[in-house]
Amino acid sequence: MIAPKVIVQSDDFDQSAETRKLTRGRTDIGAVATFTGLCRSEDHSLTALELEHYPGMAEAEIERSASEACQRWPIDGMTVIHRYGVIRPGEQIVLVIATSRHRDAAFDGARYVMDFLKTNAPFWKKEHRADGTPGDWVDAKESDEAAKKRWD
Amino acid sequence: MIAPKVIVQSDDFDQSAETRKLTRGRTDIGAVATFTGLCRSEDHSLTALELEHYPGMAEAEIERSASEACQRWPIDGMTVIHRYGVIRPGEQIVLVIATSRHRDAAFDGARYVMDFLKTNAPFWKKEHRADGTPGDWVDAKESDEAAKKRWD
Amino acid sequence: MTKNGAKVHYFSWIRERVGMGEETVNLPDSVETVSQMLQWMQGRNDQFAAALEFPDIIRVALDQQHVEHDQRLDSPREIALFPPMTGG
Amino acid sequence: MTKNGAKVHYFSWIRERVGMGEETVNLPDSVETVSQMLQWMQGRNDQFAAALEFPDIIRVALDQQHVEHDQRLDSPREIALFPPMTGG
Repeated sequence: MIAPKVIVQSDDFDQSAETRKLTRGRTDIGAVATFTGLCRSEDHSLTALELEHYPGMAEAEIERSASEACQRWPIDGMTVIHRYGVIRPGEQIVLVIATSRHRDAAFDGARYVMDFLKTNAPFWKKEHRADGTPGDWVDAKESDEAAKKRWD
Repeated sequence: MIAPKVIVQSDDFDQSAETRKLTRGRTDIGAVATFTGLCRSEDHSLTALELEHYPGMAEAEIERSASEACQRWPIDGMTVIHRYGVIRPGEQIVLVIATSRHRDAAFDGARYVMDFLKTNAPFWKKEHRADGTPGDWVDAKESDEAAKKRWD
Repeated sequence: MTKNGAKVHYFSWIRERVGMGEETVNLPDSVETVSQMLQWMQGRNDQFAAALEFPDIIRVALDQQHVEHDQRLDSPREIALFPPMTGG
Repeated sequence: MTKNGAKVHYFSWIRERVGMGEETVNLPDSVETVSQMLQWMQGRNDQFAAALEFPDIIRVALDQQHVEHDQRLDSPREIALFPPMTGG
């Protein structure tokens, strides 16, 4: 089983560079599934999302999900990067790349990590509002809790 | 409903440039799911795959699957590129990008297109063998036929 | 005689076995379904007999649309015969 | 007295309501479970009472591992209280 690469950082990331690191020089990978999560403006009501995280535990929880995915499916490479700090609409928040010989493992692996990361990784989003009023903390969604259940 | 962008070409494609075209200037997209299919060497027994296609029908069939995905899920943008001709191990064969507000639609849309493209789009792969013997045409897989069924 | 003069395309190992990528074919009036067309083609010569030896696995498109073997031919401008697809 | 001197972290709106990100807390010996700890903290002052008003929704981690509220505390070096997560 491969060891996933997990990074929590404030800097932006380069999806194609990360993909290249997983595929370069290899001829056994047939499938690359990638997910990128972007910051939305909610109809221009937001100027940014501020992401708070629990250093140490954030990495540990993502790593747990990623390792479980790599055990569950024949995954050849996995990279997960999650940002924290102030992120503006249109900017990238999270990246998951899973590579495999076949597409099912790559798709399942990437989606599994996203589903568990959403509810288990200690990150919290606070809204920065365009109208200057104090922003709320984003509420957790029931649908995210439900999404985890599909892997039972 | 958006109109998917479908291209069948012999040239390689640039995944990050295609993603940028779908996301640039937009702040309503929260999720980008991407699938890239690569040529495998099958333990270095192959020097290339040669992809034959049925011009016209190849585009039409991919477009059908992509449009069905865009009807079935709230997808904000979709690009599908499939190559033909001689493709060497490690090189890219197919690209599917689906963008949406939420991750489930993006993941489902991209995977749906791949599942239907595999069995419905008129492409055929012929092996070029490293040992110089005549290569076989790749056999269709039962598992690909079964994969379509999960969307019933 | 509406079925006369249809352009027929062959792909992959069917193309290799019949020895050509396309031709214009005049089908006899007695050929009314896809299945009957495959049967008739098998009888044309040894190459076609070899290419269409197992007609059940042959996929057929009429005017670039997948069809079942029990489909009526009507008057397609374009017919295509090919093995199961392996793209993606 | 093993529970004494645990570092407690607060995140998101819990951090805002209690007015600090972390502190070192000496828990009384009578506090044996996560649930009892939340109850005890609620009684510390008005800010904690407001932050932990609905204890059922508060998530707790002991030494960076998610735990249920009926979990025994034992002697964690690090305790964290936070609302449901909204990353990704």
